[in-house]
Amino acid sequence: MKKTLLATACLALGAYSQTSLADMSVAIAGPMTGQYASAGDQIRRGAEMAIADINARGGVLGEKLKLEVGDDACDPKQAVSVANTMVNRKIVFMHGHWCSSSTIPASEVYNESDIPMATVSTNPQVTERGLANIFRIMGRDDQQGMVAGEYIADKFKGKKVAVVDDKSAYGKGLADEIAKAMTAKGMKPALREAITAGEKDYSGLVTKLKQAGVEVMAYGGYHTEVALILRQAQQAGLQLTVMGGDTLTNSELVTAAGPAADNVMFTFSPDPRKNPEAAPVVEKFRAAKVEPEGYVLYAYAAMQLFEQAANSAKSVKYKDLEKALRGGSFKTVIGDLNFDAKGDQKAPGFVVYRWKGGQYDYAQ
Amino acid sequence: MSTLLSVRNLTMRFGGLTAIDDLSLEVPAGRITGIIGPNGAGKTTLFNCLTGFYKPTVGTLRLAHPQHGEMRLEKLPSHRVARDAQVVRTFQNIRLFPKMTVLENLIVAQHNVLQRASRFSIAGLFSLPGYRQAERAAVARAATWLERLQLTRFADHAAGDLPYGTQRRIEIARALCVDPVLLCLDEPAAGLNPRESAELNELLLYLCREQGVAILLIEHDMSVVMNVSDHICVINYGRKIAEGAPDAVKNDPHVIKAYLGEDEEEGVMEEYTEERAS
Amino acid sequence: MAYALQQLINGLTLGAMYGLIAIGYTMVYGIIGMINFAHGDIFMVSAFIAITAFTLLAAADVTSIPLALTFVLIVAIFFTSAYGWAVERTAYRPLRGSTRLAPLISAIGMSIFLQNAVQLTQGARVKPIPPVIEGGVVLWDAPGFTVQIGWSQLLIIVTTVVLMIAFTWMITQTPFGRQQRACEQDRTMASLLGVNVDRTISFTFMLGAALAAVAGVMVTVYYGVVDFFIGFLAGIKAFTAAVLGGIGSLPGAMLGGLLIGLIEAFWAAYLWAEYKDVATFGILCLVLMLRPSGLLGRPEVEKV
Amino acid sequence: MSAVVFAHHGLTPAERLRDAGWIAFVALILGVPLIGLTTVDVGGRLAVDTRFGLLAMAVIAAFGGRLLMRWSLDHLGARKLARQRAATDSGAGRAQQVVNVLGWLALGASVALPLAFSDNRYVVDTATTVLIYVMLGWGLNVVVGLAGLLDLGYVAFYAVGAYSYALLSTQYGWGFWEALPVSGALAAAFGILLGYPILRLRGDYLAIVTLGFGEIIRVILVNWTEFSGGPNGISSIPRPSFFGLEFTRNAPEDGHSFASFFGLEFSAMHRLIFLYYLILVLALLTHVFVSRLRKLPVGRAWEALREDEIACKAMGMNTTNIKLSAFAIGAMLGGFAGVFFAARQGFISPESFTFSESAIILAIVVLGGMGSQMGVVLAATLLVLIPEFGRNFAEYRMLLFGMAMVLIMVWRPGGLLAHREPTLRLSADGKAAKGGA
Repeated sequence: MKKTLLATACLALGAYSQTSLADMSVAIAGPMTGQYASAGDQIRRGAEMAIADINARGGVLGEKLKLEVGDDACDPKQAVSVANTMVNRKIVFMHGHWCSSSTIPASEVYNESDIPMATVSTNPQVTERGLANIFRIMGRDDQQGMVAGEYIADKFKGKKVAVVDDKSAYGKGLADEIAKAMTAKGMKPALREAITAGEKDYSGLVTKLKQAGVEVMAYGGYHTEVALILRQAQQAGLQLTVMGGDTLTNSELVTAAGPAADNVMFTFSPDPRKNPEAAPVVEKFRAAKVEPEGYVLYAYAAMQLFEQAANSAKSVKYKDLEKALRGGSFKTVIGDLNFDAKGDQKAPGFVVYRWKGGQYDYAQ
Repeated sequence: MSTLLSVRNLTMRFGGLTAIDDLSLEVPAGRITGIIGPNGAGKTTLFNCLTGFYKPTVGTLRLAHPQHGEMRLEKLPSHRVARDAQVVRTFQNIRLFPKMTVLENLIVAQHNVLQRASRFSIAGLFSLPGYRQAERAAVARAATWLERLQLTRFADHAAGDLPYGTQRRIEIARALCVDPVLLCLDEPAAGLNPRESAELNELLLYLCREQGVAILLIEHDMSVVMNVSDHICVINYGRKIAEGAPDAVKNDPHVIKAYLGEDEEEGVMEEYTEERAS
Repeated sequence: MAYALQQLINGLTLGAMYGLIAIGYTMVYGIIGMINFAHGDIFMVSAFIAITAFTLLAAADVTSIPLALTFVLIVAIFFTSAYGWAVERTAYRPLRGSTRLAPLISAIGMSIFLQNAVQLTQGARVKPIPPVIEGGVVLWDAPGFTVQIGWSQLLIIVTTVVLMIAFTWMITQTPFGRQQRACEQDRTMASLLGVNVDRTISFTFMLGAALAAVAGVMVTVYYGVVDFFIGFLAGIKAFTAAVLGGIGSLPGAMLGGLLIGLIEAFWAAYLWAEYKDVATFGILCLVLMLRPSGLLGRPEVEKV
Repeated sequence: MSAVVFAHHGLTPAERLRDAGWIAFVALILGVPLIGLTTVDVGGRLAVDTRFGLLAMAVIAAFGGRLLMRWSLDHLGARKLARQRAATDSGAGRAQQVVNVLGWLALGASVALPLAFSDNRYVVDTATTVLIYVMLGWGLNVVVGLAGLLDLGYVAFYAVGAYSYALLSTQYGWGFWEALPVSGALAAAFGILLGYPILRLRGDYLAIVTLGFGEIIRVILVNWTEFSGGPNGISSIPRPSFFGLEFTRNAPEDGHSFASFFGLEFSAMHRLIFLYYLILVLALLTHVFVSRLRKLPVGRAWEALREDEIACKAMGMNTTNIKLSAFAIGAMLGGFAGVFFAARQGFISPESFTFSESAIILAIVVLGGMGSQMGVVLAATLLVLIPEFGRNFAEYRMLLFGMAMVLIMVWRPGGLLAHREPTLRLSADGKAAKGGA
């Protein structure tokens, strides 16, 4: 029984992975299940819309695009497995992964297999390893940490600021950078703390902040915990302003934190929704009952990036595509994209936002 | 007739309960000593003290080991009692390794010898001649006992699947494979039919007379105890109430009273049933 | 001092929550001797039910808090018990009498299943509701720091203590409790004496699930935010609490929960917050080394 | 299970319908809160949405499914009964023969696999993952399956192996083969470290402490940034080379790469296939090692310990040493698997060493049939392939995985291959085997 099982397994795997595809395949990968599934959801919605639009325009180089979706659940091991699946499906372009810890090992597979990728992972290590196939359409943690840290040092002079992170690669990296930037501007964090993501009770942290007289909390991590901390701070009678990173764009924060969300500030690339060129796309998403927040428009932009690069190179061969991506300048819904030698955006520009009444806008 | 084991002033208390109360007792070498007494008299507790499972509250257990000289059993952990002092026991509620075969059960009993021969498993891993020889010897020894106890045809059966009486015999065979100086049998005849009991008698006499193994025997089946014991010790409430040759003990008024005269200690009875159930 | 008092209150609340889930663990463990790894996820399901119920009430303009709480509790307990029953029936009952590990693996599978079922049917997004009970009492207005206890914190602690007393009473004094203990000690004997073992076990699972439901409602009231992942950590912590207190003992589960809550709160307050899980498990190991059956567990006498 | 099946043998159609109706009713109750009702985010507040159509479909599906299941169970049950009657007690020996033959066939298949799929990254890589789990399963099998010590923190040793290779290679430039034994020894040391304080604990108490140990190791890895890179993990871990030949696109100036040495065109598959064979060899060595150990005194002592600890003591066995040796050997094998994992991934971070990983490895051992080496292979293959196949079902895949775990366990509570082969037989040793099996 085992042999047959093994044999069928191999055959099925082989057959399944060698399906000849009439269309040209592009892929997205991210956490479609697991704790961070809502981010994966945003990516999928953005990419699906983009593919539909591109195909409505007649596809790329005369071929229709087909979207492959890979679920890594933010687990590095699964990420490699997804990468291998995608290689087998002969994808020509990858948008992903989302977690830096998934992007790093998976990118090596894509690199070996000559597949260019556009990622929103913000960990500096993503582009620091000298892989030629990676293009980052988002800023880096060190850049956004610097913006946030300097903003804090400028605007909250004299107030006590705590720097907190959630022990994730992303959160810790960001928090470290914020602390560094603050210290460079002569403002020492009053507290440096870490919490465990996934817990519900942060009253201990809140009490600690209250005791230390902290008014501003710089936070590296995801929105779920920020919402809980804010709620619990309010219950404890602590007025807290939070400064965080790009993950706080998630509107779940507002629903979860309630009115306290108005005290949340974060850094993010200039809002693509404010980009006049993005207006039609934004409208389209809203018509489809999808708020184009967070990573939705990034996924859309990644697909535009591929479309334009392929069209300008008149080829989807790796060498041509890579050259086109590195050399060109692309107009996307998130603004103009062009890349430096490492594959980072040349002008990532981070802006500080503030939530207000369920919408975010540039902070004063 | 030299003394093999001498128990002096043994007392074992569990919280408020005194299971054994100042018990002294001599076990001669090469003889069968029977221990009888009503349920809950402290017989099994005595075994547990002897074999290191319980640490006695007070008292000494001196073993005059034929090779190693005097050993103090109460100071040894249970595995050393079996390994170094070679005092080996069986259990009232049979404790075999049920999923292993009968042969494996008997080989496991020779663990220490084989483990030494396998030299931290290295000689064993590479199947070096020294180890192979030790293994062959162990199997041969097991085969001998299997043959003697008429178990050969069950050798490759899982021990737990066999009938009760057979399991009793396997447990004795397994204990014999440890090469005991003193063999402590806890109700070996319980659950045996008359024919099996008779066979057991024969076996015990063989072990004692031919092999020179001293036997300490807890038994309720009087046909066994009275027929094979050289010497009987009667305990009740953890105390020795009589001692002597089988015939003398049989007629001792204290013993008769202990067995027939008092039936008000329900608490003791309960403890016994619990023990059986576990 | 004021700071310590506030942390004490935090720790007690958290501990009460762990204790509440741990009681469910301990009851199930007591009767069939298995670690019900899906218990944390039952708790998660109940939190989702509570969210839906609260939202329904808000839509129906119910403003009376006691009324709303009672309604939500009843609804959550009803449906969650059904889940408890179904889980036992499908994943554990067929495995009764097999090795100790088979139900454990089945439970882990069940836990994965429930988590993903909720994610699929209710979505991966976090579910928030507006604060149900707001405000609290100021206990001490020390200079520079006010110590206060929220009404919801108070509610949690009181509920937990009341439930623990009620359940202890039920187990020790009622006919059901006697049947339950009979099954716990010797299932064959109990069935020979006319105890319907299957029904008793099912009922125990439903009770455990009902406790998890109460915990789920409390979490929803206190934190206001629920997602499909909350069962995992809560389950592990509650399991730890149950073992620390001596698995099988209801007051032990409570004590274990409170201890873990307090250890976490004070360790994070005065030492390194990031190592608080190390502290929790470290103390668990220490306790078990000294008392291998937990704090209030009956010491296992080595029956020979 | 079978008793349940037979008890319902003579169900009348009406009874069947009533039974299915009952199931449908349960499905309705369970379905109302999760399927029938859901909350959706409407402009920053939740609102309840109803999906009663979906609920009705689920209830109907439950009703139909139950009818179908009963029907097929009755048929299967009847056939099973017939087969049981036909089977005699010679079945056990034959089963073992079949397993042996299948084992050899599986070996043949796994040796041939990369040749058949030499350009298929996915198959080779997935097969490599299967083998890693096989190896982990064999390691844990020593602790849980043979010695009967429930270990829920096995991933800790996997992590120790992975991190020690990662650190030795990135910090001190050690090669794979030098680091392998050192990392294994380190993991074994950790095994003893864990085993020592908890010797007295039994059953579930042991389980929670091992679980805690696994968490402690993970939390330390996350927080001790200077040592382990914290949440960022360790990247750019060197890959093992083929006798000094690297699998790089361009040959180094003073030598050869694998491709240039053999005059092949560079292909990323070379390394993948090499890694596959490497883990295959490691796994086979593990298999030989564990199977031999099982037939040695120490292996039999482990099994005896699992069966009855008190009897072990009464036989003069030092249970402390036996337990520690099981922990140490199990941990060492986990450490080896970890070293290979780090070398294959090139990147490790604490996320790879969570409790769910321990749970999966334990599930492999139990699903396979405690103590059965071939069972581990079968279970590891299943547990890796089910989610992989599930990739087609996207968000349903973990749901199916959980369901499969429950169903397999209920179907075969003793594991897929529950048969235990004796470590030695009387007849095999040339002794008189009168009667025999």
